[in-house]
Amino acid sequence: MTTEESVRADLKSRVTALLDTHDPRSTDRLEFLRAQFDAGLAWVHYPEGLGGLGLARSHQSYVTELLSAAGAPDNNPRRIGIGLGMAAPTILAYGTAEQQHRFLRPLWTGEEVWCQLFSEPGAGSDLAAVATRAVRDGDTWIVNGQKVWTSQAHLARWGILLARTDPDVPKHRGMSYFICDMQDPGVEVRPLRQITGEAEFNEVFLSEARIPDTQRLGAEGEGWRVANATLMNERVAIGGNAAPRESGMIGITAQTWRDRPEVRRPEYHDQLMSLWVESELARLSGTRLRQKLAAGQPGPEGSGMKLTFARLSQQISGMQLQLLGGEGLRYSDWTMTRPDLVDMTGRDAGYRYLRAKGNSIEGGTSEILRNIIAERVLGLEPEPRFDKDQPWKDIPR
Amino acid sequence: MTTEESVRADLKSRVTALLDTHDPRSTDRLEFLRAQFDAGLAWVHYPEGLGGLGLARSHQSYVTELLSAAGAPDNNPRRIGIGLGMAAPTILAYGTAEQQHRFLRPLWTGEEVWCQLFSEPGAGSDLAAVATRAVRDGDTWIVNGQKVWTSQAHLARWGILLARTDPDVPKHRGMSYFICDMQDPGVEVRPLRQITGEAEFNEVFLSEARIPDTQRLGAEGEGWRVANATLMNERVAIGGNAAPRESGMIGITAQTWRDRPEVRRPEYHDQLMSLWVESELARLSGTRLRQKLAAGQPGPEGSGMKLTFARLSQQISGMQLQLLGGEGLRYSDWTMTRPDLVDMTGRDAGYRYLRAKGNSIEGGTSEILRNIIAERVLGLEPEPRFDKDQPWKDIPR
Amino acid sequence: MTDANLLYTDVETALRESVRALLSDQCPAERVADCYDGDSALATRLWRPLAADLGLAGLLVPEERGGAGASAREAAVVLEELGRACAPVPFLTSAVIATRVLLGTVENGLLSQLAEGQRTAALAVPLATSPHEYSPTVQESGDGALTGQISGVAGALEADVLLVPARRGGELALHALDVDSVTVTPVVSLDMTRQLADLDLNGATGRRILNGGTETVLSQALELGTALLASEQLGLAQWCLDATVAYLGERIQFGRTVGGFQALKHRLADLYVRIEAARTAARYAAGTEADRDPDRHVAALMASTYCSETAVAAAEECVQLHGGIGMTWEHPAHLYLKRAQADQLALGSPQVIRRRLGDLVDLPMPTSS
Amino acid sequence: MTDANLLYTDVETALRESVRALLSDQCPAERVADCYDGDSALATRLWRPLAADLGLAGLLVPEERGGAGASAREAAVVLEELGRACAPVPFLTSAVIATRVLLGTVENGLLSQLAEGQRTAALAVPLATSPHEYSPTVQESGDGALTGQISGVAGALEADVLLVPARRGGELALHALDVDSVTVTPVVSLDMTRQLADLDLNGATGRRILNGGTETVLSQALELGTALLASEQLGLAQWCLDATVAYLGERIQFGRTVGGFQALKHRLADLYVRIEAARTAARYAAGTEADRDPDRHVAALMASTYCSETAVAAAEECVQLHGGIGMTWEHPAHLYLKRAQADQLALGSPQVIRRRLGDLVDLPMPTSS
Repeated sequence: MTTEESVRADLKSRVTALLDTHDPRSTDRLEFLRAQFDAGLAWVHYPEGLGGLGLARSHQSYVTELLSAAGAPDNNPRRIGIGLGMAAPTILAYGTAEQQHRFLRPLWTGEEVWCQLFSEPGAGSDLAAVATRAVRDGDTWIVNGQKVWTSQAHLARWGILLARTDPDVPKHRGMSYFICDMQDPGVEVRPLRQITGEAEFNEVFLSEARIPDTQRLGAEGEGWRVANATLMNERVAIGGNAAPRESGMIGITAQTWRDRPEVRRPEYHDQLMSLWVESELARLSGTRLRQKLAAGQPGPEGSGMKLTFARLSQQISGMQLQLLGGEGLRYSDWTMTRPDLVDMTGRDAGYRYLRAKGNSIEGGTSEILRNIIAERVLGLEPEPRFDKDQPWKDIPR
Repeated sequence: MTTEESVRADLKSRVTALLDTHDPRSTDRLEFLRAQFDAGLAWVHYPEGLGGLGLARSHQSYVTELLSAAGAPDNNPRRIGIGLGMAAPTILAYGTAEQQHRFLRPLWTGEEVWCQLFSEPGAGSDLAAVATRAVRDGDTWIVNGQKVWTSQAHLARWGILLARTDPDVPKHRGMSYFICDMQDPGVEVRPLRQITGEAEFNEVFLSEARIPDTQRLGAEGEGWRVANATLMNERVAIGGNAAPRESGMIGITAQTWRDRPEVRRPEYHDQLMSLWVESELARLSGTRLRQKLAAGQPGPEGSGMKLTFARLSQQISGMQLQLLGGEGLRYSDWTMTRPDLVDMTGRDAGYRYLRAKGNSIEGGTSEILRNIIAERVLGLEPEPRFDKDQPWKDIPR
Repeated sequence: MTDANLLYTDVETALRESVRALLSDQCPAERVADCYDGDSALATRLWRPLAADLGLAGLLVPEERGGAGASAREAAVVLEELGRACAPVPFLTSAVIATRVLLGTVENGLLSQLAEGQRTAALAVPLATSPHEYSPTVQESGDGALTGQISGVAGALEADVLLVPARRGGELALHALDVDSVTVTPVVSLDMTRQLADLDLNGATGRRILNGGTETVLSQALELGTALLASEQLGLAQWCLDATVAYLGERIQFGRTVGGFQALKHRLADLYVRIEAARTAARYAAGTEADRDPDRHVAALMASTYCSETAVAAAEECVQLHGGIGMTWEHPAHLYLKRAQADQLALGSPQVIRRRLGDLVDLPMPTSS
Repeated sequence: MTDANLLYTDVETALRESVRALLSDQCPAERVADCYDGDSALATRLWRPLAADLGLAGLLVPEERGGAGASAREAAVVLEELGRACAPVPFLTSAVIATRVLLGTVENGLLSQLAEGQRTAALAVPLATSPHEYSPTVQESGDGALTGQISGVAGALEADVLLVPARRGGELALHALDVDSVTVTPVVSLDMTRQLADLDLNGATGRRILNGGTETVLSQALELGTALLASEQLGLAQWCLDATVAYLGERIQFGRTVGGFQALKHRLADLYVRIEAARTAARYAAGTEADRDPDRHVAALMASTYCSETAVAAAEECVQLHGGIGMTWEHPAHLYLKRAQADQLALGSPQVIRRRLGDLVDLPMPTSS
């Protein structure tokens, strides 16, 4: 038996044991998820005792397959994406043992939703410009400031927070990273309505919010390094899934073309096909990226894929409006709602067009991504920096 | 009689007097041109004694009209464009009386062709980086260096030359401006073959070339200011003439579409029409610019028009190749020739495609023009400059 | 065909200033955004001072028919300002298109009421109709009753009178109907500053105001709408550029004003160049229309296609270069993006217009291959 | 349809290295430029070591028919390197297209001569022919004599044998002709590194090597050419990006390296992203072809349209961002621009290819409207 086979055999027996003691048909969802975590079958690449077995990440898909075949519940990963994708790996990398044991289990089961408190009105692309201040008061930090673009803040139990703890040193060196209790009376969450009419995000106002020092992640002043680890995980998460041809935006437009001969005009055809080809190549580039990762050749393609995704989703949704003509002048609903998740393909063409405008801003603007590619991939000279060595308090803003 | 009318009456009588004494049918071409110059009818906005009458520039067209109707020769203005457009106004603005009297008349009649010795291999967009050195030796300057992109150098009697006379001061302050004798033994002109196969331009090598100090234009160290006056005149010259609809590149492509039904494919139509509209708007924008100038509202549109012209000539010539398909794979002639003038529309599609690539480089790259628009028109922050206050000799290059 | 004055006359500049002064006072962006939440108070409040006090409603009506006797040039300048303010008023629909329709009839009474701003009208065709592709959906029965639906009509919600083209046998005629005789259903629109409505005519009757030549009058009115909508798009694009340049000149990231980053500077320079070409297009369309120049048909289509795409590009750059704040409801950028996109779909998409232009200038789309 | 390996295998990488080593040694850009002045010595000198010594001529021929039995994947890697060096050799025309034609026949003798690099062949169709739009121009008379002209054929000047499709009545057959029996007139070509020739057949006779199914064999061979030309275009684009990045990293203006100016950085970043997508396209086309995957037809067209436009864009940026030096004969950029533009016209323009792709994926161009 190869190592691979023996690992699989072992995993299979663990899954069987879990299912034997917790029949999915009769077990409460949360109880099942907790048991799965405790059996090390939540994320097998995490350490034992923290929901994993210390195996390679790639083995998880086998476990998920087996559980799914047995009708086991899942932890609704899209709903708790920030916790899974950003908070958890950061806690694993920088958290104390106490922090790991306290936070990871309810994070994974979805009992506790997480949000991310990084961006500020004055710190967007320049995230290291965060001005939210945390001042030490004995064993507690007193936090004042404003965060923005916080999805799920209104549902969240905890937030990962980047705050300035030392304004007298250069900006990258004076930040620390905290776990913020979203139920603290100093934390106020307000919906942030956006261009589509809905409020997918929030603003979070911190007024004398209190955070015990035991909820600091990483050393004082090391916040930038910890935050970068978080963001690295965010980027890895993008484009991770294989999808069939004509998934997403292009599929909608292609189907419109097929189903509705009256919208077909020769003057649209070449553009339709260009976008079709680019969409298909973007999809296949995802496959190529996964093949590279599997072959142990991690590459810088992630930034490029996000750039392309944003551009295509904007161009295709724009073209769809053109195709629809008068129908494109109608909108589904401007009422301010607070959706838990974005549904890019479920609503009308106008909604997709508007929402897609955010794709080149959220999670790193296209401009910042081009800088990254130019500097880190192509090795071109970095932007001149005037703020790097100045104390933060002296930088113009 | 209004002033305008009396000016016209006066001009008419001067033209009549010139024609009476120099019948174009029987007068030698050069003799006629010299007489026209001496009559102040060469460029009426120049001072009396220097080929003009000190009138407004706008009156010249009336003179030209009258002379042209009488069958008078012209001075082949395209052939001596650098002299007329760049050297002459600079000599007028910065030259001594002796220089003006020595150079302007043969310049205008075309007896002496001029070329421009500004660009260098290391000083393209950054023209103020010229490294050609001029060292004073008594009443003479000894010049060493290399110039490039010099059209008509092989025909020219004189060149306007920008050279560094003081390397110890910041770069913009250490240059001087000279009139260089192209027949000096230290001046070597070599054809510079370009992408089209022909050598429209030259390289000029200066090796111990000697220039008397009497041929300096403007004060020592003032070369940058003088050169800017020269370049300003170059920019004004661009886009000065009204042309009918479908002039230039788009006319060729439109005619191909009309004349040759076999090249028409629906997938090309929208692009053809977009380029047609843009070409027509570029043409009308020239009209608008002329209307603004006539109304005394000089604007910054010149840079924008050159940007647009370059882009359109490149896009249209590229589209033409697509339309022609297999025919576009053929080229007229790769033999190295030395044309006196560029003929953008006379040769084959491949030639136009290749030659048009230079339109976004020569006379200010499109990148530099965008900088100019962003900074001078939109008022956005200038590029950070690291070389401005350093002595030229200490700047990296 | 190039004699048209492509600049702004002093009269036009004075008109612009008075419109801009009124709008900057009475049409703040926060109130415009209320249109999206069903509050149309602003639209109602704005129209009277514009239409009657400034006399914009009668701009295109000759003096002998009760108007100001101005030309398309002045109307274009007004539309630049309305675009700049994203103002929710029925100037284009009533004072341009419906007025132009009535000028093709002998309806002097209604025309002068429109010109004075007493009443407001709308041509009952879908906003997306391109001037050369209109096909009527209302039938007139023997007794003059009109039946049919017209979807996505702009200006109908603000109108007192609807001008309805209806077919009877092979003939197209035009009817003026009181808006109350028609079922008008508001549409949740992509651009709520020019909200659409669906019309249902269920045996309504009005007055027949035009018989022969209705097609010609309609296509002239829609072409005029196309030509002048370009100026609205120009004004909109200019606002987007100005707002973006101003914001980037203030916004600091990485210790520098963001407007100093060269990649953004170059994009804004390109946008500036594009907007200047759009200005040429819009002025040429207005000027040739005012002069009844035979090139006005080409001019209208050029302006339509070019200004449509320029306005969308400007609004998209405006949102993108504002970053996150440009995606929010509280910043006005979204109003302009929605208006630009809706304007682009109005009166024919750029591609549809370019195809038509090809026919006009003897560069036809091949009919088959 | 997504099982194709989109990476480079170790074998492919080793092959690339040996081809690159040979080309960097024997194919310097200055010599390539000599092609434009009528000096084809380089082409002749290069082909033997590539074809015979490295065995590239037989790459696509199965071992049992005298070749190396490799697949389209390896041929694609070779083409990347040939594109990168702008090498003037008949690999695409002889070792890919003509070879693929012969693989559809029982011509083992000629095939193995080709595979060994002893002889070189060319399919006598215009280079601009797209795989689905071929129409023959040569007629076969009753006595087997061939008459007609074929213009703009690539590879004919280097060929010993011409494969000529000819019509006889309603049937298309393929003939192998000794090149000496045909009048071959060199064409001054936009891309002299793949110089064209016009062929005139005036009663020439050869051997008929295929009767039924000629259309199918031709379209398969041209489709393979399309699929693999994409890799040449990829290699060409990559050279352009690399050369530009290197130059801008050294070139100093305004006291800074030009590559530090953000507007240029962003353009190069976009170009990089585009080239990576082109790599996906080229690898997918080669991989599906190698696997006989039913998606190979779609893959070939996608790669063709995308890599064509990417190569032209890369060559254009290369010239522009080199500034003046990029416009000179002494810098190699012009070789790549001409090759990229000619490659784009070869085997169908991007628009023609996209239209065909629409048919394949059920997104048809409307036939009339």
